[in-house]
Amino acid sequence: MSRYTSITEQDLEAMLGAIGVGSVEELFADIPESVRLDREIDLPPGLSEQEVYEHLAALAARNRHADAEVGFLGAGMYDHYVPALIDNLLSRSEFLTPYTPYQPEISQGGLQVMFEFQTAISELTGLPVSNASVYEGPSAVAAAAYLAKLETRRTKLVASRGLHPHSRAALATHAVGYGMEVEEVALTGEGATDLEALAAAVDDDTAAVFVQQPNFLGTVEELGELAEAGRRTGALVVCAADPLALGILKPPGEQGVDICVGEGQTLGNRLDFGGPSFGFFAAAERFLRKMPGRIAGETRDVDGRRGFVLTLQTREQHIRREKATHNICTAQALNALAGVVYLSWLGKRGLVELAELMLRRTHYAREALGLEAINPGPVVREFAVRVPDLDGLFERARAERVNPGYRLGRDYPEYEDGLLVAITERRTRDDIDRLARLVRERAGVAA
Amino acid sequence: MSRYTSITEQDLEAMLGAIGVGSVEELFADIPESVRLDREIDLPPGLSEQEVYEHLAALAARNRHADAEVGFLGAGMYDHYVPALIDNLLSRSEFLTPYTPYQPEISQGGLQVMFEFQTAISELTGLPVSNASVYEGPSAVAAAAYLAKLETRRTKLVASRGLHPHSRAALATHAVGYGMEVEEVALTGEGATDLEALAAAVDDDTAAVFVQQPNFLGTVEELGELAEAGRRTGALVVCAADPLALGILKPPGEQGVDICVGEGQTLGNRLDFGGPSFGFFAAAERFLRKMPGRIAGETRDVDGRRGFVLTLQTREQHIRREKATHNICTAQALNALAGVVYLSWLGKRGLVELAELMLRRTHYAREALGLEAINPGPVVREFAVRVPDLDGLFERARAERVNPGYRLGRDYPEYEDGLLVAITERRTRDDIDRLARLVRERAGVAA
Amino acid sequence: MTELDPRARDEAVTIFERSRAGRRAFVPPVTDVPEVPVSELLPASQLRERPAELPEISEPELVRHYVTLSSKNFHLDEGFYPLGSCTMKHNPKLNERVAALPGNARLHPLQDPEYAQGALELMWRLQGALAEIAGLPHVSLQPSAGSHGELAGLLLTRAYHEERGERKTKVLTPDTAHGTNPATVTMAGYQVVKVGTAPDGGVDLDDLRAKATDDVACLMLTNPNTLGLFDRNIEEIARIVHEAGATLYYDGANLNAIMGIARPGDMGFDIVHYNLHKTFTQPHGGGGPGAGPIAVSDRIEPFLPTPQVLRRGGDNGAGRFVLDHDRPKSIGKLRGFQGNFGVFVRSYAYIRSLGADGLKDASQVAVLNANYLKARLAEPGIAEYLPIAFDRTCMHEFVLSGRGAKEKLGVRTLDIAKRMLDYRVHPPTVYFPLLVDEALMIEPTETEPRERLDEFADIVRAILEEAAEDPELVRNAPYTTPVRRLDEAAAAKRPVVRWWP
Amino acid sequence: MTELDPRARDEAVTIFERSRAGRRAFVPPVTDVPEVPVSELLPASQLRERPAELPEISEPELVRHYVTLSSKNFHLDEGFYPLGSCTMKHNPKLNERVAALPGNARLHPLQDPEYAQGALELMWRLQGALAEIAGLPHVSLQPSAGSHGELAGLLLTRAYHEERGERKTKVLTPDTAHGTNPATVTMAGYQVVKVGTAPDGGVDLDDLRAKATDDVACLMLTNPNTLGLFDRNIEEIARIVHEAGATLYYDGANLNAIMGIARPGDMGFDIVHYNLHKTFTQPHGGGGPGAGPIAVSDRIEPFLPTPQVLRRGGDNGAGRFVLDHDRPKSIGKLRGFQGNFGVFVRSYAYIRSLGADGLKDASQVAVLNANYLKARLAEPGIAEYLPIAFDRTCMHEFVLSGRGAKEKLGVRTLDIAKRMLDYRVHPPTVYFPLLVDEALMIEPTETEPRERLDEFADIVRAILEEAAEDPELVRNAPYTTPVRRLDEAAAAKRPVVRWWP
Ligand SMILES: Cc1ncc(COP(=O)(O)O)c(C=O)c1O
Ligand SMILES: Cc1ncc(COP(=O)(O)O)c(C=O)c1O
Repeated sequence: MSRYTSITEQDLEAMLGAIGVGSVEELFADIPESVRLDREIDLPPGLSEQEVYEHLAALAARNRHADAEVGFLGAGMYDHYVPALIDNLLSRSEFLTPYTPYQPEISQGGLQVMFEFQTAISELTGLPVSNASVYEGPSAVAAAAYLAKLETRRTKLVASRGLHPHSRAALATHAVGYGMEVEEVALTGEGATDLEALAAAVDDDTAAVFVQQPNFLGTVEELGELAEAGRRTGALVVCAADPLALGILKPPGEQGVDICVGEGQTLGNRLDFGGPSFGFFAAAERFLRKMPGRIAGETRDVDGRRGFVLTLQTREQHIRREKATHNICTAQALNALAGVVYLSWLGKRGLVELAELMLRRTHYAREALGLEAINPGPVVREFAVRVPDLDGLFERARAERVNPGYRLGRDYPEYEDGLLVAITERRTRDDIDRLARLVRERAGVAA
Repeated sequence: MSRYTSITEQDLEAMLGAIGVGSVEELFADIPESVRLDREIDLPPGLSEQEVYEHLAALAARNRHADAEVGFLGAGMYDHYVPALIDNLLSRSEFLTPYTPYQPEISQGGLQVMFEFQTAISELTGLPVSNASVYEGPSAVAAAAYLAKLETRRTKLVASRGLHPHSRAALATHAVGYGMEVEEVALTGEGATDLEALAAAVDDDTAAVFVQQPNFLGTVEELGELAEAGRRTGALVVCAADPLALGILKPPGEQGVDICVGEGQTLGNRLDFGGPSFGFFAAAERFLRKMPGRIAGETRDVDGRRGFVLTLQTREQHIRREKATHNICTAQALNALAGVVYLSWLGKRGLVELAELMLRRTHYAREALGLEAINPGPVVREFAVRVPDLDGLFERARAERVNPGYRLGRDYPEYEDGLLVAITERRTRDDIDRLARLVRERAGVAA
Repeated sequence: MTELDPRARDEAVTIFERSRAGRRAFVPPVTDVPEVPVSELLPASQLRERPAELPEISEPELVRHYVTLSSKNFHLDEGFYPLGSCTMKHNPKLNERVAALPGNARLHPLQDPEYAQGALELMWRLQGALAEIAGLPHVSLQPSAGSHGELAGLLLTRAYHEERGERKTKVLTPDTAHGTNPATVTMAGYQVVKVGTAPDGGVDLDDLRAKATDDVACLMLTNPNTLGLFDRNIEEIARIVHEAGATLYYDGANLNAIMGIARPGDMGFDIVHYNLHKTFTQPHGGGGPGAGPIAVSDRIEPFLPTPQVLRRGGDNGAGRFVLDHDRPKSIGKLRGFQGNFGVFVRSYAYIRSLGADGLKDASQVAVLNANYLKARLAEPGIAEYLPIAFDRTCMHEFVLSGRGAKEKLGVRTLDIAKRMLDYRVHPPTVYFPLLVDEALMIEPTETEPRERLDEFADIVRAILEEAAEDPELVRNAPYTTPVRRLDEAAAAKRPVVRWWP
Repeated sequence: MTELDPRARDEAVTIFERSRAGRRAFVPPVTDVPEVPVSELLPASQLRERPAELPEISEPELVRHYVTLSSKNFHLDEGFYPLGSCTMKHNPKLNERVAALPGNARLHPLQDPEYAQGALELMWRLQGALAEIAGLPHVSLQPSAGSHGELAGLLLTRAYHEERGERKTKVLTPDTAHGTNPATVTMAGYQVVKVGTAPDGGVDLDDLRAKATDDVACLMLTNPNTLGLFDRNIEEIARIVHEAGATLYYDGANLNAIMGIARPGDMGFDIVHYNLHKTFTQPHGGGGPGAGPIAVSDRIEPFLPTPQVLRRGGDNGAGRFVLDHDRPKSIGKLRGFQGNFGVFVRSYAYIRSLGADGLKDASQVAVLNANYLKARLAEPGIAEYLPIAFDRTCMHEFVLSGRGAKEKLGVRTLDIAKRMLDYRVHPPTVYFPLLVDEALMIEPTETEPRERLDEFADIVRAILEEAAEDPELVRNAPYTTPVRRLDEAAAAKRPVVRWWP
């Protein structure tokens, strides 16, 4: 018997008797002999808790994590401080272990959290309706494309090259299924979406236009202008946004954006080598009945008491099946909980203070590095520079446990020497000055 | 306003109004000017959560903890694996944050845990009554002396030199208050309590005799014989025991011991640089009304339902004041919870399996080291050896992050070259072989 | 009652309504760089005019708000949760501990693989274990949940056919299929064709033969199916599907029945998804996160998403683990980064905890528990009202019909479910699968002791007795929950989906 | 009610009663050494004959048992907890995080100080902060709780007098003193002499003068005292005590009122204990752990327990931290190792979080909250029944008398407290201090928002109204708790203190 099961010899005998069979094997009689596995699966035997722990601790020790270096790596996920109360709340069985709240009477905790989450996302994005989470950032972008398809019946998607490379990749992957095509819009020499090119790309068959705020290089886009150009022919305008940056940036919903999606990791979620985090999905009122995923709604019980339920379920796969607005079922409820707790922790003023701290440090850092900026305009938390000896910088930096950032080369051949540098509240001025020193210390040359 | 308080400007105004004063300062008018502090206290200003975390993480990083070395250090606290479910349960606000359960109707969780804890301790010690915890091991020994004083009105305490040095020290410290004196009984050449010396030390004024099982050197004592000698003149026999070792050792309660106390760290508690852990205190039935500390008892509510309360409170300081059987108030409830959860996790068979694993590895280790044993007789989890080049061994071992154990010299000048080596389920045969290699590799001599 | 319980009528209050201007739980770190005015750093056009209306609350009250909310949830660590198709098995606390190790939890997804060897090795080992369990050699861990895995599966199917120059437009799904199956078909650009169910609960082979035309790309199946029955004709089904040139897709939601006993790959499935949040103990979190890795056969492998985790170099510990982005035939990325790594850690810890023998034992006990509970619920006093839908040995779950209770007692499955809430057990999945009238789909899982199963049977009996005596009692349940039955129609009619100031 | 709530009469079941032979949550690691029979390794005389009857249970059910038990506790993260003298302030989650860092939680107490510099530095810094807060220069962190600190204080007093060749036999405690004070006096070998309370709630100076004879070793005082009142005559008290050659001991349970405002050392106290589990946010844990460090003046310093944490070497970061065992005049050790280090970590984190300004603010708000709640409870409709015991500006707490309610409404303080349970707030400390008839001792703490105070006042009013209308309702409360009033007399008469098979 394993430590997770409870059937004793006595139990077994009594249970087989009640079932009316002589052995557990008989219960599997329906499985044809020919497809039965005639051997043990080839995996090591089970281990004690202590041994599993030690094995996994040894593996984890071979990763250089964000506390083990001074990292300027961002590019979609960021090293933010997650307050201790989030760990505590998320470890509570009451939040950690229930299924999706199909029985609202015994799930008011989870449902109210969803409702609060939707409220917070709506506040950040400036759009009145939000769902309770989708998987993560790039697949949220792909989900927006599907809504655009359902809404417009058109087949073309126009995406700024400022959209995260993973979002563009996910869009392309999904578009094949949707029967759509993606056209990319280049960036200007200043690292912003080329407004004219975008206007030119949008045509009558364009279902949606995708931009990102700030864009992948960190540039604060002129969102209003892009949205105006985007929706000229009736396409939906989709903005992928960093929710923390929205603390000080004008909400997409106030600038003609129809759908705002994004990656929620920055809101109280761990780095976790890329997941799980959550994606958010907010939209204008008219899309409410075409939204993907769970939505919590407020209502009353038979005694007139306020309560929350999963609502508009006729959009969803379990009711609508092949006519559903999306196939998503399990989403990211626990991660979204972290998100709304984090936002409540920051609070109205704290979000602004945090974003302003990042903003100032980011501009300070760009100056301190003294390198040619790929995007010299306004940035909030990240910026791109050209580094003459990128390999050398990495070598020097790695030796003293500094991670200079993300190399743009793989995703942007045009920025082969490009480095994307991210700043969070965890990167102090001292950290930044240290990176600047490393930049100045060309290989073999004393600073 | 700090992040832990909630009084806004508006609140303040309204509250001062309701109180009828003009300022907060007025509320302190009763404090004479002459004893008011006329400056700020000299402490740094408050820090953000992130900054506090970083500061404490930097401090913690300067400690070499049990996962950062292969340690054979025991001598009272041991590096056992604590299962993850204990962390999870102890982090629950429901267990972590309540006060002592003075209102039983809303404290049944904590009270039932105490009752279960008492049951488990009673099972281990073979004594029918246990309290709900005392501070820790050595002060539990001192508490037993106080009970002996109340019971016998005698003034002499006889303590084996096999009792933990900290227990002997605490006994001496407390004895001054009790108006008692401590006489020490030597160990034999084999590291066990000298039975004859003990018998000789016990006289008509002896209130209690203290032995430890296994003793500080790890020796399994002949407890029955010691108890018999100890109680000859009516003294109480007190045994300090390692509760894990009691998994396979004959219970003190079956060998004429009146009171069994001990350090509970080994039962699911962290090392924590020495605390908090818990002490346990179990005794024969006749001492029930003289026990120190909280005791949970079973009863019924007005509807006839089973429930638990703090019982026999007339022993305690809050009722009995200067006539109380002890002054203890806040004890170690959360640590005792870890203890009973740990014992339930191990279970009836698991405790035996774990103790047997330690037993076998301990004997294996003593042989593998190939050194002269100070206590060559039976041991369970720890043993003492003489190391010809103790300094050299420490130097070699430290360099490869091995901690060979506890040096006996400070507490036992007679074992100046003595090393106390502890084995737990976390020290594998490989670890032991490694220590043996280090022992063989005399400084400068290749193995 | 209200008199005795003065808090019984307390209303829910959102965190936003608890806000009071000026309070805070967060204090920012010191600003150590010049305090340049924001207006100098950001263009006026992109400056937020009013701060977002987030709550202002101190830490103590923030904690209380969410702790108190949490206690309104029923959860797995509280009691029995036989929610069919969801595999609500115990979530070991060990898994949370290892997932939280800084080397895992604080590892950036774009860390140079050279400095993430532990993480990549864990993924590689998990891939290997999953491949062995399903009997299909190639695994991608990337999909975020089961339905994401389904989508991946159909995109792979499309890529496979396209490479062969075949154009297929339809996907077959049984009428017992889970809703995500048909929903995915549409999203993947195919047309759904339903296949019927035979009297024994398996796929109707004649119907399948008729519909397996050569414009069919795939048959999506779960086996055991959503009735909890193993399809005895699985080999024949595979033959038919493959003859039509279609792929056979395995919805792994029910894999918990057959680990170490039979393998989808050996049955002829081409593509499998796993629900790590079901079979492999990732906690459900109230609706995620999960992970839906997929395993495929050799012919599908070239199309797997990027990146793939590979080992380069010798077996003898000298190997290095790499992320392979260079996959020319790949369908590309389904999402960002490498998937839900935190979930992988938990599931890998679970697989290593159980091992080969433990996994098989888990499936055996899951099936034993289900059949035992089925037997208990087939006793007189219950079976008249809640007959088993398909009376065969079940696998890890089974489906009852509430038809009898509806007709004889005037209480519907929904009422019975709601009354269970008062007994502090979670109701089964209800009204699914669709082809069973008033369905109750019951999956006890292997981690329940016999006492819990007996207790559940007793509860069902007690509720039916209550219904016989006083159907209104059951029809108006629950009574003891934080709220009672909620008006879902009103919620959908005039949706209130956020709080407004 | 029972009909609607079928679980209402469920009985408590202990973990032992859940045991079933053969189940297990623990699996041992592999035995990698020879499996020598136990009988060859241990003497027959010391071999256990039967295994201890510990529960046999699987992990899932073990978790459920304790999670379910936990939910029967009222706790600080659930609601208002104005338990007088206990300082139930918010317990920051940050403190738990830093205490759990492996460098703290997994550090062996006998680790060579060279490899424990971080821990020793933390202790040293905490000592410094506590010294500054109390205004006394020397700190020992060793005592395990307040009462342990008291004992240390009296043993220090004895050592001090003995060294001077003075024999003292008595210790004075006010009649308002907490029970641990007199209990400690006896344990420390002194005789208790009670000092009366003046009409203003402070120490009766005449009585003190009369009793401060030269066989008095010490006066133990808390200031503000247990009535929540600051003793305005503290300087005179100190003078009288010191003139008698006695020490003045400060019971620090009420330190939360005066941090950064006034310091015991400056008032003339010689020895102070702190309750880190009150003032400095160590969670109470349902009855511990705590820690009761002490601070002393120069003349007491030589006698402090061993070991002391000292810094050797320069201020400029070059210093090393050591454990000093070499203290010839020391009273010795009070307990094992260095004290409750895990508690020190939490309290140090708290002190650094608040800083000088924050600590002062905490005390100010604690006093503000108390006076505000006192004012709210002095309103008509309440004050007639629950008059304030000593009508002065209070400090961080205050004491009401339930005399009015008993006489006019026929409900006792106990009844009011029990009815509060139905309102989901924790009752105040009741029947203490002893000199107030039917006392209710109320300490809101600084971490409560005004709404909670108002709500509590409303609850008190509502209960008094209920009592006026139907005293039986209040006398039979509570109704909504996991159990109702328990028979404590029966429990004490025929004690059942463990479960028997
Ligand atoms: C049979 C079946 N298929 C697919 C799914 C979808 O899985 P997921 O929720 O992980 O997307 C479920 C989930 O309930 C299921 O039960
Ligand atoms: C005034 C007073 N003194 C002393 C104590 C004893 O402190 P501890 O419980 O830490 O031993 C208390 C605890 O309630 C108290 O309130």
